[in-house]
Formats: sequence, C-alpha cells, structure tokens
Amino acid sequence: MYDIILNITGSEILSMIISAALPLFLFILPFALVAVLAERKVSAFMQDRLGPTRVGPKGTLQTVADILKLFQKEDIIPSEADKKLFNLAPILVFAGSFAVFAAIPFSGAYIGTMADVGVFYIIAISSLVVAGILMAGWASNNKYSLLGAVRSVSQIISYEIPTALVILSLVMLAGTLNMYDLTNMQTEYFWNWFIFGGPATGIQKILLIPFMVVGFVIIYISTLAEVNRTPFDIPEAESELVAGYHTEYSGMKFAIFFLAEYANMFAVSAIVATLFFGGFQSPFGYIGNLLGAEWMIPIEQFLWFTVKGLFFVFVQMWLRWTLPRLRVDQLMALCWKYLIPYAFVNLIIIGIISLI
Amino acid sequence: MAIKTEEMVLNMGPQHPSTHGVLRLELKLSGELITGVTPHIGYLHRCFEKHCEAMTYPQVIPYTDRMDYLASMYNNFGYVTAVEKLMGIEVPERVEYIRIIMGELQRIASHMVAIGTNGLDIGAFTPFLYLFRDREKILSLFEMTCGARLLYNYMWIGGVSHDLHPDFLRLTKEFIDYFRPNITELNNLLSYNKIFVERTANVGVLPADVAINYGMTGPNLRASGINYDLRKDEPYSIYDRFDFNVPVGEGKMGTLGDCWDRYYMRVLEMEESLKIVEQAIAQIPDGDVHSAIPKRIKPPVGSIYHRVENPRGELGYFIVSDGSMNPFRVKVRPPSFVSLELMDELCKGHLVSDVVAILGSIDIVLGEVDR
Amino acid sequence: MKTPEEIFEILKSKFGEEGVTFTGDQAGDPYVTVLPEIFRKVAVYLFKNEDMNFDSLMLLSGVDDANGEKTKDANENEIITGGTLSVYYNLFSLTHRHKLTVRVSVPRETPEVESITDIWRTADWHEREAYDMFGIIFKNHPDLRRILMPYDWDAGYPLRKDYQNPEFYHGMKVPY
Amino acid sequence: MVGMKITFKHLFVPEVTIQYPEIKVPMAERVRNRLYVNMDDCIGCDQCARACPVNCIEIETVKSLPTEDLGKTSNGKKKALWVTKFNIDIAKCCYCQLCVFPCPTECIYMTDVYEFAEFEREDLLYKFATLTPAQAEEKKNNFDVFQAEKEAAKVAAAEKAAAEKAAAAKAAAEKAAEEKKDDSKTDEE
Repeated sequence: MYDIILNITGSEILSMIISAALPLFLFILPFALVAVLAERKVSAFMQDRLGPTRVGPKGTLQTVADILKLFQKEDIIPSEADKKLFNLAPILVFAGSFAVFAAIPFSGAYIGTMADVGVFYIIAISSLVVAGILMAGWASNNKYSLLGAVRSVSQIISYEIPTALVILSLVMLAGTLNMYDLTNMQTEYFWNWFIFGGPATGIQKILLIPFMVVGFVIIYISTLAEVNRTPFDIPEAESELVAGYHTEYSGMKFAIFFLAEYANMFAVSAIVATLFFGGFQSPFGYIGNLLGAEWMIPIEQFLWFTVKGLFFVFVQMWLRWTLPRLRVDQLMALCWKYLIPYAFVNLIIIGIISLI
Repeated sequence: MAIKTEEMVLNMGPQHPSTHGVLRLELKLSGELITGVTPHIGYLHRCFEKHCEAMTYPQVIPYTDRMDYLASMYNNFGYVTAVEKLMGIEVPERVEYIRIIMGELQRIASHMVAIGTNGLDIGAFTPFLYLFRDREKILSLFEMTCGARLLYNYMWIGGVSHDLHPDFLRLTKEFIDYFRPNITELNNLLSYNKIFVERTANVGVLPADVAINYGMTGPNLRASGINYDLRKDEPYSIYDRFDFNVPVGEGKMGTLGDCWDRYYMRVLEMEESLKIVEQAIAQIPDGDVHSAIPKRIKPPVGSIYHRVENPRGELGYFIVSDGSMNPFRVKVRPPSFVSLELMDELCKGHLVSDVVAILGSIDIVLGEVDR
Repeated sequence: MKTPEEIFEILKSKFGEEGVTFTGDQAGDPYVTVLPEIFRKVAVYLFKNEDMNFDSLMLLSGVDDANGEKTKDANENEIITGGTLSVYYNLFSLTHRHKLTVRVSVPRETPEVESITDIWRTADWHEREAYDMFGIIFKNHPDLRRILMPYDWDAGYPLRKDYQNPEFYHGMKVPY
Repeated sequence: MVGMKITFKHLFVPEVTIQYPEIKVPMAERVRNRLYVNMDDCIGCDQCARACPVNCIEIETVKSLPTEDLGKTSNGKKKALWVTKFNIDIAKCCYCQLCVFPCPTECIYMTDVYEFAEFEREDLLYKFATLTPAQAEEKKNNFDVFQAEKEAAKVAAAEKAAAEKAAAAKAAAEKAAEEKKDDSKTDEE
C-alpha cells in the first residue's frame, strides 16, 4: 500500500501520512458507528428487550441519528472551566486512540506503517490517552470529574505494566517487534498461533501452551482495564461519579470521546487478536490459493482480521452486561498483587523454555 | 514539609443517580476516604401528618399509599389495622387472607426493587432488568384486583375495596411457579458473583447492639443476627397460621451484618413470602368482603401505637383520636427514616463507591423518610 | 413479659406517687404520664434496669394537646394560649418483649424536655422532628435544628393546631 | 463465569417488551384511569365531592321549582336539583376511587382511557354540567324569582295574620268597650 501511494504522490512524507491515516477513515469510523449500535442491540437482547428499533429498518440508522443529534447540540463550556485544556482534551484522547491503528496489520497487503517497533509504538501511544483524560477531568472544574479522572489515570497507568510484560514475553519468544512479522510467523494452521505455542516445534511447543494461555488471560484483563470497560469502568461509573471525566462535555466533544472509546475498544481487541490469535491469518488455509486466485487472499485476510476483532469486541460487551463493577482499591490490588507477579513469573518461565 | 491536605466536601446532591430519591449526602472526604456523612432530608416533605388532621379516617388511606410508594399495600395494611384495633372491629376471615396475600406479594415486589437497585448501584445492570420484568407480573396481578398498579387505596377500614378477581388465585399460582426458578438464577447471576461479593462483603458492618440502639428493624436488623420479626414474635392479623422461617444473617460471605448479609436477607425473604402466599391461596375461605365496613367511622377517644412488618422494617402508626370524624394526630414511624440515621455510623472510613453500596443495602425510600 | 400496669407499679414504688400517674381507661393502649423534671431519671432507669431493659425506643412523637383557651385574633384565625404540648415515648424491650408508652407534658409557652439521645441513639432525629414540627426544645441535644422543613423556616411550627401558612417564603408564594 | 452463561442463554430468550404506540397493553376491566360522570343520572347529592380527599370535584346545584319536572334517574329516583356546575379537576385527582362508592345512582365511575394528556393545564378541568351557562343563569333567576314570590307570599301571609290578630284585638276591645257602655247604661237606668 505504501509503495502504491508512493508512485502516485511521489513524495515520501505525503504517502506516509496517507497510508497511516487511511485505516482511520475507511475502517474505524464506520466500525465505531456499527459498534455503538451493536452494543445497544447486544445489551438489549441479553436483557430480553429489543434495543433501538425506531430509526431506520430495525434500528440500523440509530447511530447516525445519534451523531446528527450530537452535531447540533450546543457545545457548553462550564464557566470556570480552563478553556484551553477543556478543548484540547478530546483532541488528545481522539488522537491517542486512533494513532494506534497505524501499526496494526489489517491484512497481508495492507499495513499502516511498516514500523519495526510496531508493538512498542502501540504501548507508547496508548498512554497518550491518559494525558487527555487527566486534562478533561481537571479542566471541567467539577469534583466528580476530577475524582473520575484521577481514578482513570491511576487505572490506565498501573494496567500498562502487565500488558507490557506479557508483550515482552511474547516478543522475546518471537524475536521481532514488528507486528507484520509477528503475524507472518503464525501462518497457516491455527496450532501455529502464539496461543498454542507459536511456530516453535516439538517439546518446546507443548511446554509453552499453558503459559501462553495464562499470558493471554492477563493481557486481555489488563487491556480491558486500559480501555475503562466492563468490571473496570470506574472512571465513568454511572452510579457513583455520574459520568466521570466526560460529565461536562456535550455536543461534538462528547461525540469524540464516545468514538474514541469505541475505537479504543476495537484497537485493543485487534492487538490481542494479532498477538495471540494470528492477526489476519486464517485458521485453516485460504480459499484464495485453493482456487488459484492470488488477489483474493488479502481480502480474505482482512475478513478474518475483522471477524476476530469483532469476536473480542463482542466478548467485551458480553462482560459489560454481566459483571458488576470493581472498587478502586480492589482494582489496584488486582493489578499490583496478582497480574504483575503472574506476568513476571510467566515471563521468566517462557524465557527458560525458549532457551531449551 | 507535610503536604497540606484539606478535606474536600463532596455533595452527593439531591439529583444523584443512586440516592433512591431526593436526598443530599454531604460527604467529607480526604482523598477517597470518607471521614463524615451528614444526610440532609426534607426535599420530599409533603406534610402527611398535617393532611391527616384535615381528612376523615377513610380519606387518609390514599395518603398512606404515597408515603412508601414501593410498598403502598403494606402502608394501607398498617394504617387500617391500627384504626381497626382502636375501634375494636372484627374483620371477616376472607378479608384477613386477602390482606396477607396482597401484603406478601407487595413484599416480594418491594424486595425486587431493593435488590435490583442495590445491584444496579454496584454496576450489575442486567439483574435489575430481569427483576423488573418479573415485578411487572405482580403489578398486573394488583391491577386486576384493585385497578391501580402502584398506589392502590385497596385496604379499607373493616375490609377491602374489591373482592378478588375470579382468576386471581390461578394467576398467582402461575406466578409463584414462574418466579421460584428465577430466584436461583438471580442468585447465580448476582449473589454469588465474585466481584459482587468482593464489593459488598465486610462493607458497612453493623454490629447487633448498635443496630438495636439505633432502633433498626426489619431485614437490616435480622442481617446483624437478631432473630426479631413482627410476623413471628408479635403475630398481628393471621400470620400465626402460616409456617415460614425467618432468615437471620450468619455472615456467610464476610463479617456478620455487612452489606452482603442485608442484601441476602431480602433474597431469602422473597422465598419465604412465596411460601406464605402459597399457603394462603390454599386456605382462603369464601365470604363477603364488605360486611364489616362501618358506615360512620368515629373511633372512641384514646391513642394507640400499632406496628406492622413493612418490607423495609417496622412501620408503626401512632394515632390519637378525640372522638371526632378526623384523626387528632397521626404519627408514622417510617423504617427508612430510622435506618438513614445510621449512614454516618456505617460509612466512616469507607470509600465513595462504598457509600453507594451501603445506601443500596439499607434500602431506603425518600417518600417515607420525608413523609 | 410484663403488662404496662405492673411496670407502672414498679415505677410508682420507685419514683413516688405524684411523679408518675397512669391512665388506662381510654381506648387503645394505656400510657404512663411522667413529670418533665424526673423524666430523665425514669428514662435512664427504664433503660439500665435488668428486668425492664427497654433497649429500643420505637417511636417518639409530639402531640399538640390544644387544651389552652382559644381566642380569635384580628383576621379570625385561632390562637391557642396556655395548655400543654406533650411528647409520647413508645418503648419496647427486645429481650422481655414488653411495651410501654410514656407521656411527658410541658407547658406551651416553655416547652422544654430533656433529650435522651445519649440513651437511645435513634431519638436524635425523632427529637429534631418534634422540635421542627412543634417547637419542643430538647435540652442538650447534639444539634437541634429543623429536619424536614427548610432550615431557615421562620413562620412558626407547622403541626401546631394554631399554625398559619406564611404568605411568602423567599419570595415564593406558599399556598398555591 | 456462571453469570456469563446466564446472560448468554438470555440472548436467545424472545424479548418481553412491546412497541407501545403500535401494540397497546390490554387494560384490566377494573382499571382506574379517567373519571366519567353520566350526567342524566346525577342528582347533585354532593356525596362524591365530600368523599374526595383532594376535593377536586366542585358541584353547584339550584333547587328546581315544584312545577318543573326533571325526569327520573335510571333507577327510578326523582331528580329535584338542577346541577348547574359539575367540574372535576383531573389534574388534582389522585385516582383513589373513593368517590365512586358513595354515589347512590352510580353515575360517577372510572373508565380505562389513559391517554388524556393535554398541553394546557386548564383543559384538564372537565366540565360535566349539561346546562349551558345561559340556561344555568336562567334557572338561577327563575329560582330566585320563585324564592322572592315565596318570600312575598310568606310576608303577605304574615301581615294578614297580623292584621287579623289586630282586627281580632280591636274587635275584642270594642266588645269590651260595649260591655262597659252596657254596664254604664245599666248603671244609668
């Protein structure tokens, strides 16, 4: 993709920007629209009700209606609010959660940037969101949002450590940081995926499986916390802090926060799918090379990538409507007393196994 | 140099998603830890007692509905039996049975709301909606007999306004068989859920002697291990004919008398009430429900205090009558008013999100607190 | 399990004839009238004594007896002067399962009763409500202020029989 | 995880909610919604206004002249009062049905109409009186006229009575005077 744009535009930087920004407009925005509706539909069916059915056939245009409503809503800025920070916060949160997509390989033929430091870049960018949330909490000059912001900052920062550790153990095994190579390593059949021990062979593979599963569980929980979802949605806990850091926002800024949250949700599930479930690799060979049509494979890979991503998004929604919410100190205790020690032990054992 | 920290006063104001009505809790916080809670009430004060002095005895009944609007059948029950005791009216058997059935169904409906909102405050949204779906069935039962869904004015002094609907008994039996498996489903979904238990066990512990001294009653008192239930120890109406056991807290999931116990008391009590309704349906005699309703209600001079086991605790009516058509003074002992005093005692040293869990577990209704 | 009469006998023997009187002839449950001066000692006795052990105060309610003489003032609404305000205490013992109603009457002009918040913690809000509705002042109550009415409601005490609604409260018309 | 199994099972349970404007919940027949008064049965006895805890029923009646015949109610009770005003302020009504039971002719009852929201609060004041204001005025006037006549008749009767008494007294006095004259005549003879 990058080289195709290169010969169209001819200039280095321009093509780099376009190829990195392409997934944002082509895929993520429509995904966010669908995800908002999907969340309301899934939660409705789980609670024996129908969800939105008024707007459009069986409620499909509901999100479009929401976006239009938010467009024409008045953008209120609280009087004593700190204007600059107040306006800057949503932009930062939006940028942070969308920049992650630059490094995720969508399909064999397409990856935003062939960055060699792929995974490392993703972890770094996702902590940009923290600054945005803190700004939002502080700027709206309201006790509840301040509490919400401080909570969410402590939550996201402390949950980055287990994520980083598990990614470290994986990268140590795979030997490369580049997401594209990582996915190519898990080629062909699903037992080559990292969750089943990755491309290693023989005794090493069998030994690795339990620790890879533990690693997957840890990273899934901690990425959940990083996105403020399900049992960890304390920053915007409706019943305590009204709506956490985005209480005072309305109109377009609130829409941005909303989209950022859903984009983050997909980003996180895409990362987990890519790292452990073989990104765009299909579990049992491609129809493309069965029929000999070479050009079908990238499309098929894209389909597999979306299916896996959506499955994890569905699991997040499913968790949200089943489990109650954790308290802040329990959240911290879970992270520091359980996830991080397990992640360390996991790291060491995988290291030993990879030496055999 | 020590960091200068001063206490932040956070107003969990009248408009707050989890204050069960219009209540302002002034929390004094240092960081997230609570150092003091002062509840401010009176936002929903509709001067019930001043109204009573201008109304005749039967006209007060619609006002008692509006006190604890989630258990209004039981408010009527309390007021009506108090006046009957004052006037010495004997109520026919059938009316006694109808009142017990209606009272216990109202207890189940009120506990459903209590458990649902308690779970909702802690974040579990789905059980709240399952419970409300079942509560609709009870409300349609009430609507079938007396026409209203929430504020009934069904029980009158000396009888009830309408006799039971012909197929009321059949539908109630269906409801009982339908609802019993749902309770176990609710338990698996919420009561034994690891996160729910962690959020409510050892939170807001209420020792037994403090509970008695504060005049706590009902499920909140029994959760602290004291086996005291008006229906068993001071059986009014015909509660002594039914065998049901009174659930008492054992501190299964943490210390005795914590939020989880108070929550679990209500789940067990729902099952007991189902048993009572089942037995009452089986034994209900026939008869006329309007026979004992006196034409002119003028109780003799005197004062009486009569108490009933309301889903939220002990609801007492202190009626002073000077022999005229209008009550001279009606004072109500609302259980929520008394359990709200404990907020300061219970919430010390907990976090902000615990205040919400504790408030949900003592289950107050502001209509009753402010009267 | 003692009946109110037996309890009254014990109280009479302990606190003397004139301090404690018993009225049981009316409908409903009988009550013991206690003089305000010795009420505090009676309350402590009822709470501490072993075979009494009234450990839970069910209800504390103020009643305006309206037994003063009624005069009509300028725009023909009643003013009651003299007479008494009384406070009824309904006590209950969990261990012995017996009940007692105690009445304390205080003159309308100087309605002063000793507070029993330190004996039964539940009395705190009940007393504040009695003060809010009737103006009965409870001596050494921790923070005696209005509970149900707005804190700065200066138009008298609503539940008294001769209470008149004020025309405006902070510029808002009161009777709609 | 047990909880997750439950919510997943509920994914396939058919939904319980209904689409309100299209499908309406069937009302139970004893339902208490909007009040309705069947005016030709109403004898204006004011029982319901007295029983209402929020006094949202106002009735004004005018006595009918003995000459006028107002017809009978359905169960044969003779009507004697013109009901000039019968207003129910449904905004204040608390739907407690205390007014339905004391009505002797059962003319006030609760229907199952529940969609009666209005834009103006005044529209919620239902006027059931069948007489137009003009008729009401006219009824009131001829009742006052009738009242006045009766007064006049009574006054006249009273005067006549007084006059007779006076006359009787005068007659008595004259008789007495004559007797005195007779006595004096007899004295003179």
